[in-house]
Amino acid sequence: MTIKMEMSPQEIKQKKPYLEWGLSEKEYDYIAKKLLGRLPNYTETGLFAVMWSEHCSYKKSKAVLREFPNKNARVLQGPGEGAGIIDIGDGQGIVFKAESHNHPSAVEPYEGAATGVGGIIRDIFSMGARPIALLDSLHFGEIKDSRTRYLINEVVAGIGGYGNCMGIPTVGGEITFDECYADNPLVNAMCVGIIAQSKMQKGQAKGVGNAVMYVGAKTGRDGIHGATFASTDFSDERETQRSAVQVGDPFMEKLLLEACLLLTSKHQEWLVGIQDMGAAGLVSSSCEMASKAGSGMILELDNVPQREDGMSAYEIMLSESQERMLLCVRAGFEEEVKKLFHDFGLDAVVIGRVTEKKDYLLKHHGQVVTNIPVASLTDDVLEESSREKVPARIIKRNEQPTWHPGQLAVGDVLCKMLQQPTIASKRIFTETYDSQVRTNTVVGPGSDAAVLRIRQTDKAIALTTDGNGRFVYLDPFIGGKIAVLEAATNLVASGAKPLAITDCLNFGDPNDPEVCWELHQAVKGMAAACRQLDTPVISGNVSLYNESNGTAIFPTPMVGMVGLLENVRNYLTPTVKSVGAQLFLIGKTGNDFAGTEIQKMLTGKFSGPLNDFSLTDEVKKMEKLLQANQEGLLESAHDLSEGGLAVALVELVLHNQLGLSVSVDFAGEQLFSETPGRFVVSVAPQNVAAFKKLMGTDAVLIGEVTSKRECELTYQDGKTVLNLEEAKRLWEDAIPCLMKSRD
Amino acid sequence: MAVKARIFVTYKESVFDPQGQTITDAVQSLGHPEVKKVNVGKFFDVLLDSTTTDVAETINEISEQLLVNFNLETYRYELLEEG
Amino acid sequence: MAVKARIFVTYKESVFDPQGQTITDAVQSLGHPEVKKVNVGKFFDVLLDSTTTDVAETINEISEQLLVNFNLETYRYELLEEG
Amino acid sequence: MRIAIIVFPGSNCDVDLFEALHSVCNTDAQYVSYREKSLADFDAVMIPGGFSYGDYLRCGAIARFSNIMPEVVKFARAGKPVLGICNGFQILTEAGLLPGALKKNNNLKFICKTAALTVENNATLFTKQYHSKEKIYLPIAHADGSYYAEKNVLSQLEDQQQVVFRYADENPNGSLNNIAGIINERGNVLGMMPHPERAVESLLGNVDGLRVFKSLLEGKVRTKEASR
Ligand SMILES: Nc1ncnc2c1ncn2[C@@H]1O[C@H](COP(=O)(O)OP(=O)(O)O)[C@@H](O)[C@H]1O
Ligand SMILES: [Mg+2]
Repeated sequence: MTIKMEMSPQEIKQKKPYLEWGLSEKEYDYIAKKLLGRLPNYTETGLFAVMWSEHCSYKKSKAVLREFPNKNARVLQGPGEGAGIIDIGDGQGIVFKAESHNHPSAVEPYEGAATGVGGIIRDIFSMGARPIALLDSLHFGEIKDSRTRYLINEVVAGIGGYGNCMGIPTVGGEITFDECYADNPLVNAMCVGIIAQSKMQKGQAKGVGNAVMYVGAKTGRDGIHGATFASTDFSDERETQRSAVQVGDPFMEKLLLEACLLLTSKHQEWLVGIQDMGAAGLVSSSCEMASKAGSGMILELDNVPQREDGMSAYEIMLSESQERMLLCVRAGFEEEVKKLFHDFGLDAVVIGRVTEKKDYLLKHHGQVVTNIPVASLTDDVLEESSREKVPARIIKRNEQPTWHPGQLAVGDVLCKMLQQPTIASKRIFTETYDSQVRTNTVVGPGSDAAVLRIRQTDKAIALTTDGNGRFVYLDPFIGGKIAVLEAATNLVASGAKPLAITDCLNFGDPNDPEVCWELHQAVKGMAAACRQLDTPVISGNVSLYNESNGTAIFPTPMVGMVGLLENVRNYLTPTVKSVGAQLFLIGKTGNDFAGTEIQKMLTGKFSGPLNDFSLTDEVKKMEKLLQANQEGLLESAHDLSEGGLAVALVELVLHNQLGLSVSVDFAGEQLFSETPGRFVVSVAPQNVAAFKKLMGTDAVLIGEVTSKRECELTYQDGKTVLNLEEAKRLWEDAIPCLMKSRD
Repeated sequence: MAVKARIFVTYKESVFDPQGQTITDAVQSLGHPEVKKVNVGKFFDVLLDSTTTDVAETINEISEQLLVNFNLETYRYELLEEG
Repeated sequence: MAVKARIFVTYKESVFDPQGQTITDAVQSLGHPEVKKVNVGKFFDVLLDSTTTDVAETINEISEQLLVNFNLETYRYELLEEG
Repeated sequence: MRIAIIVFPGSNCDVDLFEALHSVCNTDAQYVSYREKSLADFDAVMIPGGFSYGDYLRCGAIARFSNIMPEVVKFARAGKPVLGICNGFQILTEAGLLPGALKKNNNLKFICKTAALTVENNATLFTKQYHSKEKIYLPIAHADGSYYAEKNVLSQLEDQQQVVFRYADENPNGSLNNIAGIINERGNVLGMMPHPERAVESLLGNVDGLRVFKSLLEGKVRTKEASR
């Protein structure tokens, strides 16, 4: 990997090595002619290539992201920093962001997933916040070959390996399976932190003469061009990509976390700004810190702590070694900061200074190796307006007849449904995550949303991630609305008012106009839902080029949503509590079979148009339900998702010894319809009158909780009695059994 | 008679070994400044039955399929005498 | 010139090694019935500086103090040639 | 009672233990850094769970060489109470204050779940408030919790009622004799893999661990949470 003889600027112009690094000829020419007025040298070309990659610059997605609402009275920090911050009152804020690590995880699943978690944690504590929870949204191929099993085992182990060691509980997330993710699994991680509003930090380097300090692990040659690697389609020539693999060191990160939080909470007067070194390492963190403050910067690369010998300037700047942070420290406090980090056994070194001229100046072995305007790396990126085209499958879609399951043996179908990996118990995975450390986890994995109490207050937050590929694939706009709505219903079902979201937009190759159309439509749908719900998008991440050997994944936006419970005691779970409690279905059930689990189970694919719905109505319904809960009318609540009402009902009694007797006024097949925005709640008999009055026609009585361990289901065209112990066993054993089988 | 082989697996040179670093620090602070570096590796002792026609082939196959992660690691092996 | 030693650490005979068992099963099911057993161990490559007067003493000391847990494990070491 | 909570680099259940002692049991608990060299003024020492030194060599192997450990040993030898939870248990075995060792779980994975236990010995400083053979439920969260000791050590542990907690129903990790927690001969040093500090508040769904602390604090405490 060592490049002993670097090409001269002339050679670069002729041999165009930048094409391989993801920079186009047009961009190169623009840089040389318009931005610099000369040919960039080797190091400079490398810096441009990585900073102008989609991963760092969002040049292809920026315009689309502007559709998202990102402000309201609660937003303390929107997009543009390490993470967003939302006000929860009492001078406190919740800090959160999600990040994808799809490509690294496809290549090296354990370390890819682990370093994804490590990276998102750094984003949170770089804001000055104490990380308190992790979530992960994972999408894999069907569990039918050893490669997929290996990917699943390793990704799950990597997530647990990092989070457990850090002492940050992994409290929620999701795992779904579909063949489209076989070669390109999605690994999205979200981290949530808490902060006193007076301690909020920014990633900025301002004040001429202030020090730029490097803290944490030493720099090695790991992950050179990781950012561009994440931004290009990759095929089977993985061999050449292997240098992009980084190894996580959670112990180092734990030390870094504690040291940084000591600095940000107790010694704010020493600190001007702080940012983590994530994608594109030192170059992106340093030039972004300078750019945000409108400053210039000079760095002495010889001072950068190095793990390997003979690293070039290019390698030092582009390395993606993990567990490193960059600080801007007020001149005169360098020694204090050094001492603080040394006490944790960490390196802290002055590597540069803030300068007046807005230039980015790098020196290595006594020579100037880079001298370019800061803004040329960060602000002058050529934004690309993308051509959009409606995919053929969407145009043809409306000509297809609407698919119906037809008359079903409901009991048998339900038993099979409970064994679909996307629906079946994920306990064998979530059990490997420490979900309780920090002892705030009121509701952990396995519920609609996780609930964490906020110490020293009566409050709690609820957290969920929901990625939705199948609906977005069929109709990106409506699918985008559903993705956000689904997250909101999960929070409401937990008793929380939705506050704000983060997202990971996992899409295919943006050079494909069809992918661009999908992205744009999905974002529009998500934005519409966010506006209606008043849940601004306060942070997020875009992951494009999710395809392998030319096939794109389902366009899969992941929504990470945070909600608030004013009183933690109001939290709800799906599990019903008492015999005789009345069951209500909230929301109308339609013939929504396109994109459902039943469609996949019976036909092997997803097809057909989605039915649109009114966001205004959904929001009203959710507000009423929250009110019912605040008035203490609900014993349990569960939102309906994969598998519709049939599956949701079984889920009410998986964790107790009770049974259900239910009767609905629609056909058996509709028990599996996945009309969005529905809930099933249980209400104690004495509260039924008040509940009905409040909910009006939105709530329909469908049955009650019984003491007999079975689920009795009556529908228009039949009746089924399901043995719940048997159902539970099928649901529990499905994934362990698939994971154990051999090819 | 059976054949025994030992497969040594180590991180590639360029890959960071956080364990080795932490152990090095611990050894040094225990009063052994003469120890410059500790690296960690693992080994697999593989017992093959005597009918194995091509020992090298088996060893290479199981290493490549299962025992070694080529993203991060390399391996070599040696045949052990019968113990 | 520096000295390099490799310290091999294994579970004692009496200690069940779940990893070895799992790997043995996996190797066999991958189509290698000729593999009778796989045992797993770890090794530490220790780089000592040339001034070290008594290499054996250092090795034994750091093994006994830190690298080996005698409740479970045993060790032996060999000196490696300079690479 | 003043309780020292020893904090090593990588400890991460220190806060949970502090909150259990301080907020729930209203006890004077203090964090004590691994660098300190004195435990004077403390009445009990607790070593919390977590990943000291990343668990990079063996769990607890590096932590036991910190400055504070000779003090912990002295403290234990003086007959004063010492409790090690999870990583704390591992550190106590590495330091030789408790016999045996903790191996990787049999399924080779980290396991976080609620385990059923029986209280085998309720005549200790830490278990007085449980009934003999009482079945309780405590969270476990570890990758290396499979207790191992040589035969003669095991039989001594059994003969002298040094096994304090045993897994009931199911052995989650392969521990010999289903051991989940043991005490030293003298009866003042307890090591346990389950986390009592995670089970002290009904809000979090379990208060079975509270009596470990209450036993030690002996009725002298007022607690905010009534036991179940
Ligand atoms: N899909 C998105 N929606 C909203 N904000 C986004 C989105 N993608 C990126 N952002 C914001 O753009 C900024 C840069 O993101 P990113 O490059 O992913 O951060 P990092 O440098 O930490 O990896 C962040 O503030 C992020 O929150
Ligand atoms: Mg749900």
